[in-house]
This record gives sequence, C-alpha cells and structure tokens, in this order.
Amino acid sequence: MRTIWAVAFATCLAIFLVCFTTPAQAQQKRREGLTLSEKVQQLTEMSAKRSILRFNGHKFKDFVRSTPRNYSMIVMFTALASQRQCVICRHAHDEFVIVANSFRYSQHHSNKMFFAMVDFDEGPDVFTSLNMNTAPVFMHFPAKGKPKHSDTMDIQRVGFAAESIAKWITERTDISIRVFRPPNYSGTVAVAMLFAFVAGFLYLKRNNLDFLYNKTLWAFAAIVFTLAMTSGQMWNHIRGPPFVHKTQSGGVAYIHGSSQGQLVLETYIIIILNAAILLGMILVTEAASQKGDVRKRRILAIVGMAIFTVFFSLVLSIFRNKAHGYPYSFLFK
Amino acid sequence: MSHTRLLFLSFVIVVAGSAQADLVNKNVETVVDISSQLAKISNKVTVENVGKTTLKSLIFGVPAHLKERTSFVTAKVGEHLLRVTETKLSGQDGGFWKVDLRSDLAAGRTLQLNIDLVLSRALVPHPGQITQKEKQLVLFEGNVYFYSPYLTEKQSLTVNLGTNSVESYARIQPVSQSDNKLNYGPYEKVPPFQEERLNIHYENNSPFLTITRLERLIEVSHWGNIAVEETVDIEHQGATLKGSFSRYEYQRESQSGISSVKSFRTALPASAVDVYYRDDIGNISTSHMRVLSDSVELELRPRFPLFGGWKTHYTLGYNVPSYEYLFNQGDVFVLKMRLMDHVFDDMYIEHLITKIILPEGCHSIELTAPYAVERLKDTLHHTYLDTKGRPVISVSKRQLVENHIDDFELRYNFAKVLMIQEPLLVITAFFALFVLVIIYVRLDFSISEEEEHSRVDREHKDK
Amino acid sequence: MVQHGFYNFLNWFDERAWYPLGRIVGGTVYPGLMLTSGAIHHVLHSLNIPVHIRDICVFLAPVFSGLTAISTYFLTKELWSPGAGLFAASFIAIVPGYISRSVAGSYDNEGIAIFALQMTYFLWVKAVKTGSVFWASMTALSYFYMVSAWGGYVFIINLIPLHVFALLLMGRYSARVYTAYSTFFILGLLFSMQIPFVGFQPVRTSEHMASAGVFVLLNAIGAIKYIQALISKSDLKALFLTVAAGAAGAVFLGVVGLTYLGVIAPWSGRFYSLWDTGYAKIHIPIIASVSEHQPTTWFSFFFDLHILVGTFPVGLWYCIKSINDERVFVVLYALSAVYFAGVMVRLMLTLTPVVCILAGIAFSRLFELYLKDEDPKTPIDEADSEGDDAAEAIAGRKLYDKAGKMRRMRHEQPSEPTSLGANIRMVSIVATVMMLMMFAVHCTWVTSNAYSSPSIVLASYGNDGSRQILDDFREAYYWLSQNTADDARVMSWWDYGYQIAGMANRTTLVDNNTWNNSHIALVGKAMSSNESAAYEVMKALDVDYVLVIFGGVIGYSGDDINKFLWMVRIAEGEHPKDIRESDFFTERGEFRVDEEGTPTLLNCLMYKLSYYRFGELKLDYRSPAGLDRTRQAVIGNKNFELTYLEEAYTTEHWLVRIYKCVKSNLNVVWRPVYFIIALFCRVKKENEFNRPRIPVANRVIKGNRLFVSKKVRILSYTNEQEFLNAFYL
Amino acid sequence: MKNLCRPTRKQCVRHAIGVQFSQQNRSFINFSKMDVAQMSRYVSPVNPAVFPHLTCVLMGIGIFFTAWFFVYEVTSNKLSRYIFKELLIALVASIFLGSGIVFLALWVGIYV
Repeated sequence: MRTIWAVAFATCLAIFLVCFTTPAQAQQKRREGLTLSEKVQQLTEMSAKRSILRFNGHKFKDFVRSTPRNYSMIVMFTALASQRQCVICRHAHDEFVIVANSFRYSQHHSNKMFFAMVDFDEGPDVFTSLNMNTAPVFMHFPAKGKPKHSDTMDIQRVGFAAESIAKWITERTDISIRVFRPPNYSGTVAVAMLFAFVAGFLYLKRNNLDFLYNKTLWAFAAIVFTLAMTSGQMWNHIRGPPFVHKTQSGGVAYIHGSSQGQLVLETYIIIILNAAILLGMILVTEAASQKGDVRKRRILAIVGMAIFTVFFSLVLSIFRNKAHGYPYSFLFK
Repeated sequence: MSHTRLLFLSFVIVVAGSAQADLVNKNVETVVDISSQLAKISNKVTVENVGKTTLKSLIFGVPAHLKERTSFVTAKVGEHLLRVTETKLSGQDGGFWKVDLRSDLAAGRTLQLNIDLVLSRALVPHPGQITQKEKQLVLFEGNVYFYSPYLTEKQSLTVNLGTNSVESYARIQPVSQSDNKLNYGPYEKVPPFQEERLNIHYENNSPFLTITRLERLIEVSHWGNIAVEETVDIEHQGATLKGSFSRYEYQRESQSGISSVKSFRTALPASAVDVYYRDDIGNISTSHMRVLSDSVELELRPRFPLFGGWKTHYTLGYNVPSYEYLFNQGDVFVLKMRLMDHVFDDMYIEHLITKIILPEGCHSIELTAPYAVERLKDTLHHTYLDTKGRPVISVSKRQLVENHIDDFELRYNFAKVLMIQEPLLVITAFFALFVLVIIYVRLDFSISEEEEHSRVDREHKDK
Repeated sequence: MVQHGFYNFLNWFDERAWYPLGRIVGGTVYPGLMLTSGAIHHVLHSLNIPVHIRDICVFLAPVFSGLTAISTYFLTKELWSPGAGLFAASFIAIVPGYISRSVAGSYDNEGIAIFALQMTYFLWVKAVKTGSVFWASMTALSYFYMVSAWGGYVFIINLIPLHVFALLLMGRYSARVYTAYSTFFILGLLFSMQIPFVGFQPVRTSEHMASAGVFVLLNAIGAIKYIQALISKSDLKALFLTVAAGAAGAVFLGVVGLTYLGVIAPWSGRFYSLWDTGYAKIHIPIIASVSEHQPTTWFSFFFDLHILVGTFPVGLWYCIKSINDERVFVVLYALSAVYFAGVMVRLMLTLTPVVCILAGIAFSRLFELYLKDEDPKTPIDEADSEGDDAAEAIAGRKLYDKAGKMRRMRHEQPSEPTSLGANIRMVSIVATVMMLMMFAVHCTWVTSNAYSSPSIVLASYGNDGSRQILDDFREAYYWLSQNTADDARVMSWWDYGYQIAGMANRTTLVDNNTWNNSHIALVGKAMSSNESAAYEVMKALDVDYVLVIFGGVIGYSGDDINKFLWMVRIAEGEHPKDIRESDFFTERGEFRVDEEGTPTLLNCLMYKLSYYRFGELKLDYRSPAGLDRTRQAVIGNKNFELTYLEEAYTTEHWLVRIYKCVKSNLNVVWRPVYFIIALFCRVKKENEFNRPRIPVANRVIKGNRLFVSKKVRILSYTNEQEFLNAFYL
Repeated sequence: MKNLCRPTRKQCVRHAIGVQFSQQNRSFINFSKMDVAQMSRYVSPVNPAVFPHLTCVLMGIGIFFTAWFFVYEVTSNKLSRYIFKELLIALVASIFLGSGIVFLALWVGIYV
C-alpha cells in the first residue's frame, strides 16, 4: 500500500516538475562534450527528479548518441502533443511511466539504465536522424555499440503493456523489473456505487420491501444470468473476439465459421434464440396450467409451441453450420 | 594329423576293452543343411557286422564341441524309429548315443539306418555386431567326418548353404563348391573318433529368432472346448544392431536391415477358432489369418521389426473343440495333444513350460510324455465358479526344435456328475439372494416410518 | 496396490516418476478412484472371478454413470416429482456432456466424482427435508467419498454453506437446517481431513473458510432463536441484527487476519483463476496450456447439452416460482455451476447433472399437464405406473417410455371438456417428442463421433473409406519396454509421462501430475535450447532416452512441434535468461518451421529431434522432400547431424521418435550431486506435496472436439496409466 | 547352455521309459490300460451350437419369474403373502436364471 501511495505521489511530483524544467535544460544546452562521469551524474540527479527524462535533440545527442556510455537507455519516441491526436501515444506513455516508476522504486535501482522519451515536437531532428516516421517507438540503446534491429521493441506483436515492456527490457538488458501498477480503483468505485444505489433504493422503498419476495423478479434475474453464461459471454470476456467478421468477399459474417470460435453478435443472437425457446416452453406450460378462458389458452399454447419449435430448429441449423458434417436438422436446413 | 593318430591309439585301447570293434561303417553319406538358423545333419549309414557275435545295439556320437549343442537325435531303419539312449564311452569326451536295433544284427550282415541330428546354436554370427546396412555373416564349426567309434570305410559329405556367397570354408581335399553346395569327400578309411573342424564362414540372412521362453497353457473344459494360450518371449539372437536405427533407410532401401525380422508365420490346428494375438498393452492390430485345408496359418507381425538383440513378447490364444483331442470311456478321459506346437519354421526354443488345466474334480492323473520332460509340481488354479480349484499339471523342458513337436497323453478320471456343480452354484447363489429379499421384506420397519416422516414433511411444507 | 496393500499404497514413494526427484504418490493423488477399483478387484477375486485390474479400470466409468443416473433420479424425486426424476435420469444417461467422462476406458476421477456429487446432494436435500441426523451423517459419508475422489469437492463444501446462508437470508431458518448443517459440517470436516492429499487444508485454506463462517453464523442464529423465548419482540430484532452482523464480521475479519498472517493459505492458483479469469493466462502458463481450461463457447454448450440448454431455464423458472428449501438449493447449484462451466470447459461436467435435473422438471411438468386431466393426484400415480420402467428409462430408452405416454394420452382424449382441445395437445406433444428424439439422435451421434475414438490408437480413413489403424504410440512404448534397460530414464514432454510410465514401464522425468513446475521447465529448457546446451541439462538429469511426438508424416495435429511454444513459455518462466520466447518468432511475429523460421528454432533440440533425416523423405512424388504435412511447409533446416544423440527407434509412421543419449562418463560424477539436490528439493517441496501448485491436468488434445475423424484426440488414458503403475510397483 | 539330457542315470532311465511308452502306444496294444484307439471321442453333453438359444430361452423365463417375484414382493403386504408361494417362485426363477447364466458364460467363451 505504502509503495503505491509513494508511486502516485512521485508521479504527481514528476508531472509537477515537468512544468519548469525548461530553464534547466536551457542551461545544460550550452555546455557541450560532457565527460562520462558528468553525464552519469547529471542523469542520476535528473532521474532522481523524475522517472522519465524528457530529451530534445541536443540532450539526446549528448546523453544517448555520444560515446562513451556505461549505461543503457530505454527511449520512447512519441508524439504527445494534442494536435497530433495520437491516442496510442498517450496509452504508451502511461504504460512507459509505470515501467519507469516501478524500476525507480524497485530494490535493484541502479544508474546502469535510464528511461527517456523524445517528443516529436521537441526533437524532430532526432526522428529524422533515426529516420523513423511512426510513433510511438521504444528503442534500447545498449551501453556500448549501436542499437541492433532487435533493440527496437516490436509493438505490433507484443503490444506496449507495461509488463511486456518490462519483459522486453529484461531480454535486452538483463535487468528485471517487477511492474507495480498503481491500483485501478474504477472497478471498486463502480461496485461501491452499485451498492450505494441498491442501498438507497431499498431505503427509499423501505416502507414496502415485499418486492424482494417477488419470485418473478428473482426468477427473471436468474434466467438472464443463465442465458448470458450459456451463450458464452465469459468466452467473449476472456478472448475478446471481434463484434462481426469481414469475409474476404467483402460481406459481413455474423456467425463464426468454425466450431472453435464465436463472434460477439453471434452470442447475442444465441441469447435471443434461447430466450425465445424458453419463452415458448413457458407459454405452453402456462397455457395448460392456468385456469380460465379456453380460447385464449389455446392460442397461447399454439403460439408457444410454434415459437418453441421454430426457434429451437433455428439454433439447431446455426449449430449445424458451425459443426461441419453434422447430419441432423429440424424444420430448417 | 599327429594328434588324431594319438586319438586312434587311445581308441584302440578303449574299444578293445568294449569289444565292439567288430562293427564297421561301410558307407556314410552325410548331408549338413545350414541354410536356416539350425544345423540339420542327416547321415545315411550302412553298418556291417564283421565280428562273430550278433549285435543288439550300436553307438554313434558327436565331437565334444558339438555335444552341448545337439538338441535332437533320432535313428531310423526305413520308417521304424529306433530307441536311442545317451551313453558314455570311457576316455571319450564327446557325446554318444546307443541305438537299440529292432532285430539283432547277425554276424556278417549289413544294415542301413538313417541317423539325424539337429544342432542348435551351432551357427555363430561373425562379426557379432553389424550396422543396419550390412549383411549377416555366420560361422559354422562342424565336424567333417562321421563321428563314430567304428572304422568308417567310405564317407562323403554335402553341405547345403542356401546361398552362394561364402567367405571361406575348410579346405579338406577333396572338396568342391557348386553354386550353393559344398561337396567333401569321398574319404576312405576314416579311423574312429576322427575329428576335423569343418569351418564355414558364409552369409545367412535367415531369421535367427530364438524363443527364450514359451509357456503353453491348455485349459480343458468338459463343456466341449479346449482353450490354448501360448505366451512367447522372442529374441533375435543374430548379429546385434550396431549404431542407430534409421527408419528412413529401413523404409527406403530394401537391402537395409535384411537380417531383421518383420513378421513370421505360425501354423495353428485346422479347427482353431477365435484366435487372439495380444500383448500386455493390448491387442496387436497387425496380423493376418488364412484358413488352409489342414491348418490355420497366422501371419504374426510384432509391433516393431526385430533387429539383432531386440526382444519382443506376445500372447497367442485360440479355442479348439474337445472332440479333436479328448477321448473318454466311462469316467476315464485321455487328453492326447501336442506338448508344444509350431511357432515358426526352423524355430528354436530355449525353455518350454506346458501347463494343463483340468476341470475341477479330476483325480488319478497320469502323464505320458513322448520324450524326457521335467514334471513340475502340480498346483491349483482358481477361476470362474470354482470351489476348491482346478488341478494344473505342468512340465518343463529346455532346448527344443521343431522335431520335438509330438503328442503327449494325459489320463485322468472325472465323474460326469460333477458338471452339474457349476449351474448348481449359480442357482444357489440366486436363491440365496431371493431368500434375502424375502427376509428383508419381512423385517423391514424403517420404510414405513420413513413414509410417515415424509408425509409429515409434505404437510409441513403445505402449511 | 493390490499386491502391496492399502497402507503401502498411501506411503508409496514412486521413484520411477519425476526422476530424480521422485514423487510421493500416496500423498499427491486423490485415492478414491484407485481404492474403488482396487476394492472391486479384490471382491471379484475372492469370488474366483479372474478379471484383470485393467478391465476393471476400463469398465468402472460406465458402471458409475449408471449409479449417477440412479442418484440423479432420487435427487430429482426429492426436488420435484418422480416423473421429473425419470426424465432427469434418462437425460443424464445419454447427455454427451457426461458421456464424455463415462465412456468405457476413460478412467479418471471425474467419472466417479459426479456420482459422489449427486449422491451427496441427494442426501443433503434429504437431510434438509427430514432434519434427521442420520441423513446428515450419510451426507458427510458420501462427502468423504467425494473428497477422496476428486478435487472438485471444494464445490460441495462451498455450495452447501451457500445454500444454508441463502436459507437464512430468506428467513427460512429451521431446526432441520440447523441439525443437518451442523452435523454435516463437523463430520465432513473430520472425514475430509483423513485424506492424506487433503490433509489440513480444510482448516487452513480460504476455499474452506466459507463453510466455517456459515457454521458460526448458523449457531449464532440458533442461539438467538433459543433466547427468542426469553426476550420481547422489539429488542429481539436489534439483538438479532447485532449478533448476526457481529458473528459474520468476526468470522470475516478472523479469516482475513489469519490469511494475512499466513496461517491460512490464500486461494490456490487454479481456484483463483475461476474468479479473475485473466489470471491463469498470465501467471500459470501450464494451466493455460491445457485446452480443457479454456472458457466455453456457446457451441460447446450446445454440443454437450443440445436442447437442454434452451429448456433447463424453464425448470429454473418453475423452481423459483414455487420455491421451497430444497429448490433454493438446486437454484443455487444451477447458477454457480453455469458460471463455472462458462469459465472452464472442463467444469461443464458439474453443470450437466443440474441441467438434466431442471430440464427433467420442465419436461415432466409439460407432459404431466398435456397428458392427463388437471386433477392433483396424477403426478403420483404416473410415477407409480412408471416405477417399473425406471430401470430401462434410466438405461436410456427414453423413446420407449415416451411412446407409453403417448398411448396413455390417446385413450384419455375424450374425457375432458373444459381444457384445451385434444388435437392441440396432440400436436404439441408430438412436436415436443420429436425434439426429444432429435436430442436422442444427437447424443448418439456425438457419442459415436466425438467420444468413441480409442485412446492412443489413431485411425485414419483413406480416400476409399478404408480404415487403417496407426498404432504407433503402442509400438514405441512397447519397444521401450522390451529393448531398453529396465532403469532407463526417458525424457519427454509431460503429456506422455503417464503413458510411458504405464505402458513402457520406464522412469520418466515429468508426467501428467504436474506438481513441480520447475522440473517441467527444466525439461522445456532442454527441449528448446540448442543441442549442446540441451546435452548439459540431459547429462545433469541423467537422461538415457528422449522421446518426441512428430506428426509431420501423417498430419497429426497434436504433436510436440505444435505444443512447442508452451514448452518455451514454461521454460522461460523459470529460466528467462536462457530461453526467450521472442527468439522463436520471426520478424513478423510468426512461428514457422520453414526457411523463414528463426535460427534459434531451426537449431533447438525439439526441432532437430522431430525433423532428423526428415529432409530426405519424400512423402509422395509430387511433393518436395521434407514437406511437413501438419504445418504444410517444407522444413527449413534439412541436412543436419546429431552429435550427442542417436536415433534409437522411430515408429512406422514416424509418429513417435526415440533417441538415445550418447553417454559420457561424466554422469558418474553428476549422479550423486543430483541426488543430493533431489533430496534437498524434496525437503523444499514438502509443503507442495500437500497442495500441488498445479493441479492434475491431463488430456491435452481432448478439449478441441474434432468432427473429421481423420484427426485425432488423445482421450483420458493417462490416469489409468498412473493407476496401473500402482500395480506394476 | 543346458543340455537336453544330462548323462545322469536317473534321467536317462526316465528317458528310456518315456520313449518306451510312446513306442508301445505306437506299435502294439498295451493291456495294462485302455488304449486311445478304443476310446470314443469326447463331445460336450450340450451341443455348443445351441448355447445362444438355450441362453435366451432360459434367461427369458428366469427374468420373467424374477420380475414376478419382485412384483409379488412389492405389491403384497404382510397379510396377503404366502411364504411358500414366494419360495416356489424364487426357486423356479433361480433355477432358470442360474442355468441361463451358465450358458451365457459358455456362449461368450468363458468355458467354466
């Protein structure tokens, strides 16, 4: 818990400091050709101030490109300026901050590695010199030698989650970082809100609480839950499939072709079909069980039975399309 | 030559003592067949009684280095089998057998008899290790001359190799090689106990499979069935595989692994039904059965090809109707069956164990074996619907070859009434069950109580 | 076990598995299964019926599925009506979701566990109804059996307290519930602690704490009810609330505190992965690698339950509409089970029975209404008239007993003036029965296609429909058992551990009881590093033979190359310095075995062992040499030689390849060192023997149901193999 | 490797006897025992071909009686129950069922 607060505080501090470090940079800009010890010393005190160093072209040249170095740099090239409208850059930045902080507050924090970022609007020359035209890019500059191809993190493949960044860093420089995420309170807050809402609702209706004993309500809730589960919402939640599928013919597929996968829309369709089957069967049963006017009940029974059979055979036909070689079908092919 | 001379002297001394010098092998024609993994030696001997007295028996033998390897010996006159007993001759370390002639051999008469020997393990793979590509070369060490305590006047020897690629062979003149035969002799006036190593080094890719252990289980049921089950341990005792086994070469090149064994044929009795071929991890799916007129031929394919030094183990079982092998008169039954059966051609069995399970209640059992076997302790076997267990007769014998396939006779008494016992057993069991039910229905109170309980509950719920 | 008796089994140390660590089998398995079949074996032999223990193992599952059907009947009878019971029993007799585990030859814990589960629930419901100590203790007994059979007992021990808690919330407290639960809890707790594998978990792990909490709460309320007589109504409520809240809070805080202090172990990873669904993927690759632990698509729901998916909520609906104590139970059961089934394919098994029960209720209600007049006593006599059919209805002849119903309906048509017309009822009955028939044929189809392929014998169908059997697994295992030294140590991936141990009867390094992740990771490291590095590991582990599964020739999709990434991941988890997953991906992030494959992949041990001399092989005349049929690619690294290993055997279709490790005399030095290490590890792992970090996770290929029977699944042979070890011991 | 007949006297004697008996059985009739030639081939008292039918018939009757028995037990109460009738049904049922089971075993290849 303490560490988390510390991290949070530190980040605030960092962001606070960002505002008036430009004069400091201005001073450092004048001095050229730093010795190794000076560089390390400056980097350490800068990184003591904040976990990520903001570099412009000159400082990048000083600290990163110029040899000698006995430290390795992890540099994020990004474009955070609002007019760039680079949404990914912001996410990447957040993740990067997390990694940097967790390195900073980890026990084996050393001055062998520093985190830095170069914004396109601050140092476009860097981008041109490295002839890169996309952002964000994570690069590792090893302590000695030029960065190889594999020193650029492959965002397309591993993504830029903090964990994967840390893993990549561990691969490049054998410094392993345990990622501390500042806890995300949104879930807790939501749950708390829900509870508060329910409590308030109960409080308002405290004079007649008998709706709690309303079985239909409970039964309805239970059935909704069941339908959600049996239609594989949990699979959606874990695997995160696309909503619909673009077929190569350009059309839109609502049903996933194979028996191994499913689409979100598909599951909704299944929910509806199952619910219809359910409804049909309940109608039929009710029609027979309740007393009263026979004509109405007959109609009920017929309608229910029709719904029941039709929708069941619909589900069956969908199943048949997914399960290749399944022989049986009912009403529909 | 000198030491044979010396032998000859010693023989004179011995035989002078044993007073049998008045027999002479007038003519011996020997055929040695070493085309398979066994060495089959058949001698056609013409003996003459040159002495005064009539003779009842004669003696022949093998040299010392073949003594341990002789598995089967038989002597015939025409078609009549003669009785052969193993004997010793003082001062000789070879193995000798005494043949009792059916009719006495008067002085001056001649007699022609066939003496057959089967040698196992006489062919030694040389070199002992080969790679997958190489062919298998074996070395045979026999004896050129007919080994006999008597003077042999004329002998000729023919070796049947089955192949014409011979590395080397003993050159004891006169000798000649036709395509896959070696012809030695004729030799005149061979003195008794004459030894001359017959070394032949040649290619032999025939399967060198040895059955290290064969357990044959014969279960007799008086409901008209005899179940036979053979548990076989097979080892390829040819030249062992050196280096790695490459499936690629084995599949591509026909020549690679030529001495390995992919499958072999087993002949079962013609009346064999529901044959099964399995091992301890289940059915072996690779086998074909062909029903021939006089037998059922089974092509058994082990799970993997057998290279030199590789082993495998399987179980083969089948049923035969009882009237084939079981005879009776009143309560006396005789089981007349093969002590051991064919597994594959030119087979060699190191150790045979035959167990015969008789129905429950058999008594006064006596076994008659076609040749000397070691009778093991009788045991009891418990199986379905048994009370005191079934008698098991087990015999064991070592070092057998195909020629040992012969019938034994098992004689026992069995009261047919005892066959009712098994149904009775089941019937009583069922009856006991029913009686239990009856009693249970009688002394059961809990159920009624239980009903009250639940009724009370139902009312309670309805409230 | 039969040879060595029960106690020897319990403290049997299997040194042939997990070389060089070895494994305390008695302490790391749920003994129920083995004890059961061992007992059956014993009884049969005392009756002079010589049945081999293997046959018992094979036929145990079907027998127990029959028992399951019976217990389901009783449970449903308690819940609703005998008619519903018949329906439920016949459903569960044929529903694929349960047949998948009860098919003959599938020898694993679930088979008998489901029976124990149903029996426990039946007895529990009975106990709640009658409130008799007798039934409650019976419940505890069958719970004991369940604990001895399957790790899923945690489900019971959480569901029953949940039931009680719900009853309390609904103000349905009664002396019956009190008696039932307190008896069950105490006895069940004591019993469950008798199982060596479970040991002290019931009092030490969070999974079991809910039951204790409910126990305290129940007693508190009981106390209140007792003093209810003494105090007046007004302050009773206050007292009630305070005490109840106090008790609950106290228990909760206590549990949390103890957990924090480490007295109570937190949730085990697998249990945790049920709640936080993303957990397993990140933290426990070996769980994620088992396809049975994947979430469930609606497809597999429908595949396993067919029409029941749509209809069992109806039963749920009616259960809630006409609620009573035991129906609360079944409702809770249904909801929790459906959640778990959604999270893990494997837990579909726990869902299936309750689905059958509820669907049975729904259908029986419908048929009762549509087959007879609306007089109240019909359910009873229907039940009686069908009491005799119970046997065959359970045996799955559902259609027959439907026919009986239809007949009854016909001759009852004329006699009701007021209700629906006869032809409407006729039509609806026919339609329903037709759909049930669809269900029946679906079940038979699924069973014959998906669940009946033999365990390790692969059958491939030629173009002309001729069926040819690929028996390569047994070929290889039998070769091992016959032609290797008796103490030879075979290294393979853990999926094949039990098979090697059971069929080849050789020492394995890792097997399907994956209690020791680091050891598995070591094997994974050996497989995924290059030959010389791997040789160091193998020398250290003192390996004689290496066995790999290679499907490239026959297009077998479940081979080691396809599992290879999991080996890499698991190895990387323990040895991040030596193994890096990214090295096995190409620049475009693909996993390829052809020329574009990364050099690390093309030179790692697994690749070499799989493709040794495969480059020369032309499968047919059109295709180039070295075409991998599974991955449809020409392999990248063709002509290489092995330095430290030599090909010892390769099966007919190249499916299993065995390599011999060319030894150097270094082992003489290494072996003692490693035994010392092994001993040390064993001491270190001692606590893990009681709670394996990773549960028994077998049957790897089984999860993905393939319809084209040309492809192949490995069914649950493995557990039987482990079991047979107990005899080859 | 062991030899087939170690030259010890005992075994050689047995060898002789063994061969002698076989010789005699081949050559001339031995009066001490009945010879196989005179015996008749043994066939099962029940023709194996009818095992299936026997099984079906007997089991059918047996199951019928069993059902009757249980129905009787369940339906009749303490008063309307005759011990002799029960025992009789039970006996008949068990006889048919028992023999049926035996023939079933024979049919499926368990030769008891």
